[in-house]
Amino acid sequence: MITVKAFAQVREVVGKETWQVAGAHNQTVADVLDNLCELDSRWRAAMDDELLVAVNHTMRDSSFTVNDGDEVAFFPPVTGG
Amino acid sequence: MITVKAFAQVREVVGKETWQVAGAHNQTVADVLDNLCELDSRWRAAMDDELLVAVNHTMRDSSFTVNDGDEVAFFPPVTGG
Amino acid sequence: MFARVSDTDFNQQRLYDELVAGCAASPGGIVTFTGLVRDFNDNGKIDGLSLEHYPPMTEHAMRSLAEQAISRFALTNAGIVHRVGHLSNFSQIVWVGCAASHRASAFDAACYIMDTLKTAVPLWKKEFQNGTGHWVKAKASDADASLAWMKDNDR
Amino acid sequence: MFARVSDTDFNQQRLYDELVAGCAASPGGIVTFTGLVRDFNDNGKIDGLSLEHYPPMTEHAMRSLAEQAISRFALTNAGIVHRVGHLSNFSQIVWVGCAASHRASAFDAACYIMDTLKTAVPLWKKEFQNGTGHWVKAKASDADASLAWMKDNDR
Repeated sequence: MITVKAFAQVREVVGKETWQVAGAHNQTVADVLDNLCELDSRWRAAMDDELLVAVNHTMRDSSFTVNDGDEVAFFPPVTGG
Repeated sequence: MITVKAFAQVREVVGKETWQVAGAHNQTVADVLDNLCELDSRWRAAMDDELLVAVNHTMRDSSFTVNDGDEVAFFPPVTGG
Repeated sequence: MFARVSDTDFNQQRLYDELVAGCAASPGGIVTFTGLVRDFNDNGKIDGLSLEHYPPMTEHAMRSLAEQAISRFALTNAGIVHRVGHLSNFSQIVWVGCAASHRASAFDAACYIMDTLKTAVPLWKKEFQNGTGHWVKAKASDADASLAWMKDNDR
Repeated sequence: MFARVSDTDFNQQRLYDELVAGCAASPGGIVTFTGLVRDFNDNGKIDGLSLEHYPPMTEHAMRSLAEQAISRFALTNAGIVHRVGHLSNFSQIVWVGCAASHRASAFDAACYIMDTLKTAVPLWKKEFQNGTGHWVKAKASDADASLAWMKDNDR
């Protein structure tokens, strides 16, 4: 299983913070996002705005390979400071 | 009269902080320094190093005109902060 | 080095003392930056904000940032504290402290940490206006400032 | 705005609070710089220093500098405190605080004040080494940094 996290606007659009999707061989961040869209169409709406991705707490891009057990987080550009 | 002040190395070289020299018409900072050198040769030694000048608490150069009653200060480049 | 997320306010003197106490060598200069909640935005008056974050990643990213700054600018120490949760107008949001032998390094490092934090640490502000919360949009100027440090390795 | 010469130590929190209390408008960012006595110079260990100044001119020059910084960088407030007299190793020497709507202005202004103070405010350091005092020589790099601000009116 892959644990998916959603923060800020993304969390509000998809309705909750924590999701689970099945792990698969050689899948990328983009594949995980496709799976999420099939699971719940609100993820498609979340993709209307710019999404950042972190895999296991490190920023990555959508071609990064995701392994079973990883934590993948989607969130908007950050606004701290 | 013109009040002359000396600070830091300059004060140590000329031996005391406060001096008095006669005021004269149309004299410049450079003229005041010439008068000081005639008064006490230690002022010549003080001129071996770079001197900064303030007239009435504002930095000026050696061509600045000094009037009777002004306070003229000579000191080395500053090293605060 | 310290990097902390906090749900309570911080004290300037205590953070300054902690930074000095942790210095690897006698520092010549210390620069601090404190970010505060302003009482207005482009649309008018605001009534505080709330800060959401990604708990395990936030401190991890702040710690990496402090370590990068120490190595890049030869700092004797660096510290970052960022508050989360609800913050009223005028509250302190973030504190960054950098200690160095020479003042230019301390200034550059504090500037670098703030510019990078604004694009790389998972924190999000929601401002309240007339009872409604609005997510703050990331500024293009913040992205530009952060990018400039990546290109600017000679600085 | 405040600019003071002091023969006693200062407290970070109190100066920070004074700066915030005197802000003309709600500030978004505050940058402080603190200069400290290091325990060494190019010739080895030192044992403190003493700071001489030109009493009526020092505060006058510091006040002008703070006012120039407020107007040049659109600050909401600025403060400068400089100690004089004998200072032991690790003591605080100088504190500069700048408050602004935007962080870049606060950083630039604090940097400008320090660079300019190092060439334009009548203060002189004498360092003690093996029981003998040596006047500190002005650094060419300080003169260059100060000159850069005079040329750099676009910054």
